[in-house]
Amino acid sequence: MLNVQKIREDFPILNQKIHDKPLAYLDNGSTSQKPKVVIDAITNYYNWYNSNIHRGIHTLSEKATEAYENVRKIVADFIKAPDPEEIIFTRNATEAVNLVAYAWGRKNISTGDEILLTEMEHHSNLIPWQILAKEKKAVLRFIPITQNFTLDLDKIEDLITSKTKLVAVTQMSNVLGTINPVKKIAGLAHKAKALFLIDGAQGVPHSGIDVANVNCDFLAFTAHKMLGPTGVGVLYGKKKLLEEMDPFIAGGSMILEVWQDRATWNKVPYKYEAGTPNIADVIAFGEAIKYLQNIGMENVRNHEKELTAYALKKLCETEDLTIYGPKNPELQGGIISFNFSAKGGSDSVGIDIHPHDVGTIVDQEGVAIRAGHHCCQPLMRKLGIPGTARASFYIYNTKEEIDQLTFALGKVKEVFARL
Amino acid sequence: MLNVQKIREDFPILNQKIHDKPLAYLDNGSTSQKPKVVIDAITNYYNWYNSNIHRGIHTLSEKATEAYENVRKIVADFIKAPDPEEIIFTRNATEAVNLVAYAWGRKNISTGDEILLTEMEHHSNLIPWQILAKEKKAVLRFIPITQNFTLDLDKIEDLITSKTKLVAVTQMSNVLGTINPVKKIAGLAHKAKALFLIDGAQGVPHSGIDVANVNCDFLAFTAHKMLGPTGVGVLYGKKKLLEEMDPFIAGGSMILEVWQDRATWNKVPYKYEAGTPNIADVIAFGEAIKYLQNIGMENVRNHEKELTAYALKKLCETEDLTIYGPKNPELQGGIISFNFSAKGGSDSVGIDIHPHDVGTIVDQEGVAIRAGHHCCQPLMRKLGIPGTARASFYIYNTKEEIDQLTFALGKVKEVFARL
Amino acid sequence: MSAIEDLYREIILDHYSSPRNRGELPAPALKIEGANPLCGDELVLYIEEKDGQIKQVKINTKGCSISQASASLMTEAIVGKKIEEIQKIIENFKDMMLKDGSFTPTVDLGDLEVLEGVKKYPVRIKCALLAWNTLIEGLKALQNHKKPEPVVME
Amino acid sequence: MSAIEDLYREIILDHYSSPRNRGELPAPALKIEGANPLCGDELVLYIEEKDGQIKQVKINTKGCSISQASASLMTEAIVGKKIEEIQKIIENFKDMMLKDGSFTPTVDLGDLEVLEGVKKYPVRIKCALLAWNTLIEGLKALQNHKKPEPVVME
Ligand SMILES: Cc1ncc(COP(=O)(O)O)c(C=O)c1O
Ligand SMILES: Cc1ncc(COP(=O)(O)O)c(C=O)c1O
Repeated sequence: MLNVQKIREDFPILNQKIHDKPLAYLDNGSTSQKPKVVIDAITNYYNWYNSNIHRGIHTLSEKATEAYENVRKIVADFIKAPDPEEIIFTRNATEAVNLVAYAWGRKNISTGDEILLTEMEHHSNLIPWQILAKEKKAVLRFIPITQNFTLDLDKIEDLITSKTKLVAVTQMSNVLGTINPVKKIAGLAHKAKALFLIDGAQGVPHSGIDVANVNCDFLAFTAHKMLGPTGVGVLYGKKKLLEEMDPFIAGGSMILEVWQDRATWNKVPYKYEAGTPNIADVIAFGEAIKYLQNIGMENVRNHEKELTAYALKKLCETEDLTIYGPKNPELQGGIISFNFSAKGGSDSVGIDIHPHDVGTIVDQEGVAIRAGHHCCQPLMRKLGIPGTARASFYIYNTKEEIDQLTFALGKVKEVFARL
Repeated sequence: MLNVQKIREDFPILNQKIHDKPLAYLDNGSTSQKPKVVIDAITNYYNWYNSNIHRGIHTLSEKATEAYENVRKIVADFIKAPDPEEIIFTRNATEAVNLVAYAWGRKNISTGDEILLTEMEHHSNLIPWQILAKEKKAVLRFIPITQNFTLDLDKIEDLITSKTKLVAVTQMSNVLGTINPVKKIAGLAHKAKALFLIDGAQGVPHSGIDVANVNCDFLAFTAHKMLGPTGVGVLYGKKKLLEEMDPFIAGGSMILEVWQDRATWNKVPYKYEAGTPNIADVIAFGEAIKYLQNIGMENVRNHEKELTAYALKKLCETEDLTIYGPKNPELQGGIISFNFSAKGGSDSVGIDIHPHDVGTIVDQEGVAIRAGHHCCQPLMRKLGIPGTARASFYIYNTKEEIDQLTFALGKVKEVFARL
Repeated sequence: MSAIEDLYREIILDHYSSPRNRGELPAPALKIEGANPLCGDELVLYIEEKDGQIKQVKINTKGCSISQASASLMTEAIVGKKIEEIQKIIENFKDMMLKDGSFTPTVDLGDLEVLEGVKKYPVRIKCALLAWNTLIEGLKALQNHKKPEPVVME
Repeated sequence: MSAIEDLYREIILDHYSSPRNRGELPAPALKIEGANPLCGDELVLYIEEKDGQIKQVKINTKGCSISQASASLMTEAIVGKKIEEIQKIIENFKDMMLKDGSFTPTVDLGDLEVLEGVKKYPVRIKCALLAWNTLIEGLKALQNHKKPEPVVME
């Protein structure tokens, strides 16, 4: 198991008070905190070898280029990508999905084609496909969720047809915590000759992934949710696909030869990395991955399972609380969404205490959770609620912090009990 | 004048040896170094209030949101934009230009329309327009350069016609150092009812800009060339234009209401900032601008004028050296491109010592310059050379460093004198 | 009083649990929608005006306690009042919610003053403002004799 | 010897200033182009083969001293040799330039060994490799009796 106390020493931010209470940071689904090694990597870069890459032939530039390119190898190793050149650095997961929607989608999707998503997709894995579908007169379909908040696998086979060109599914729901059977869906997609994209923004940080084994065609994820800095995302794509696609963002570094009226493209991955990349943060992201590898992704997952089991038990004991999710640590990551009801509240929103009220009150108790639609408005509509309160865990969280959450939820009830 | 010695204390990286020689960092055209306040802003963010923005209602999220949004005001103030909501954060200048090419261009450019560029544009302000022109069957035209390496203003009036929909010009050439009369060109563009975009990647860091006075419609620039971190660019656009344009990258945060099949867009600037932005680096960029404002952009420009005058004198004294640029500190920023010839070399490339050989040898003397085509291949083709060696200055550079450069150039001659 | 009690005053909770003037009005009363999509708050406001006076107000709201209570308190504050008076109340209310520093009203805001506690929670201010921004647009529409556009806050 | 003199050995400068086997060969000799567009290095290589032996080689190059010297040295190293021998030279040369650690050739590389100094300048290695990568593709084209594609290095 993890030595959480030791891990916490690496995260200076956790050791602070919010409204005079110790901070319980349970908003890891939004973004994770960063260990010292990651922050130091940034400082170290700027203090010793900051320079533009791929361009200079002086010493600093060589060092920076080597460090930056080395992270491609680290990332490839982490997700078991066969070739570091299959790793493209973007700003975030959102841009990675957009890259596919523009560079692959504009070329390969046409009238009547279908793109299959799920009812639990984050806006970042939905809106790019809406825009593409609208432009190309293609159709979006959605794998529904069951009563149990898991994907309705029985429906998938009917929904994937010969018209389906792409299946794009989140590895783990950022609202429900549900972990989806991506390998199985990959098989179904490929049987229908559709490509398979995984939104790994939540899944990769908490369970890792083996893209070779899952056999996905694209994987999008984001550094800031996995101990890395803001401003770095990753698109993994199979080499052959990346080679066939058109460029997306164009400019310096992504070209080979340029004339006034035309240009030829650099090889993958440079073809997709126009302009000066986020060098410092990519380098720091390498440290984040090494930190996770040192801990071991299995240990990360096990720690979160334990926290999730504990939190589910505690929250189920709390009166008047509805949990949206499988309520089973085997089927869900460290994310728990819930709504809170209390006697006498207005029921016009389908719940009794609005998640924003919950969020504001628990913050007064030092507990950081997120409240709202979590960029999943269609899912909220399906569930008939305006939003949820969401607690989400990572390697540095403790059972005591979950106790602090349930204590704070008691305060919420107290406030509204005055009704 | 600047107190350069004091400024240098703020840049720890400058105080190091390269190949046992003191580093003379003269590659500021590629990227600038960062003062301690900028690096500290990043560390401080991650150590105290790292959190996702616009989404949480807990304390850390509020702090992060406020700090991030405050930089919009700082940037607006710096470039004299009337409204902070006209400031969009991108990854770099390249992405900012692409944003316009996609979101404005796809909607407003059609068959036969013309886009007017210059012969000295960086690939980042060329390739996006090539791709757009190809897609829309539009035509690119180019303002030529004179013998004096300045824009041939006499030709502009013929080149701007009723077909011209956009004029896109660099504020300062990253090869020649030439400072272009953007205000004048803005007037000519607007007279023809064309929009005017400025690539301020080089100009803004060294002379600042007043967008209200210049009256440009769009301005793209990049933080890493102006003391800021990598991973942040800016697109300024006039509010009305930004409101009319379609979104570019789509996903979380840029929406208002989302259904499975459609969505409505958030207001400007959020409409163009999908997904988690580069929060830490945007905040640090605010410190970079404040640092520049403290110095005063006029002082920055004057210091560079002095260095440029000195360097031009020294380089002109150096035998066999060709300088590509106005050779006049009033007309050029702190960028000097040159090629070096020596007896006996092969003349098959039109020059005698290849810039890469120059770069490698001066690096051994601790001098960091850039050698190559500087992402301006069409300009190189026009000049009939494969590339140049380029020295470029910033606030922390000294005349001694220029002496170090000329000394190192002596070494280049020595090496090749053995021919 | 703890900060949180200052926000969730009893009067706010009371308006949240028993909202006043809930319901609809038939045409020709003005009907206008407002939404805060990022929060999920929504409302429909009905105003019946005669001779520059607001005769009746009804509102249907969905959302957090602050947005609902603010809407309910607003209906009480404006019903029966002349539009000029209402404009002053709106002005004062917005100043109270948005201006830095301490605030002295130029009209009697009555129970509305309990909403000042929201000021300490910047992200919640727009919850309190939704009904008011909708009202502002509604009054404009009345003045211009136009069909009002829905109000969408970011 | 200083590091820079180790890179710019006299023999390299000599081949740079007086490139060997410069020129063209008429058809049916094989013609293949190579480029390193990011550096601006370009070359055209001509090979005349008969019975598995390289009879003549000519090359026209543009670029830095390292790329030009490497091309010139290469022509000297392969002219008159059997293709199998050349394959061994290529293998050894690439090992010398790309493998970490110290290197012991399995064939006599002759003057080519002066290019080992480039190894300390990672960004310059591709300058030294351009001619060789072009040669590799040229030999493949000869073997497969195909028209060769230009070689473009990144
Ligand atoms: C004139 C000019 N435009 C655009 C750019 C592109 O900037 P970035 O690489 O930050 O996108 C640069 C710098 O490389 C430049 O010098
Ligand atoms: C499932 C999922 N997909 C995509 C994203 C988008 O990630 P980013 O904001 O880093 O682009 C998120 C996080 O917000 C997410 O939870």
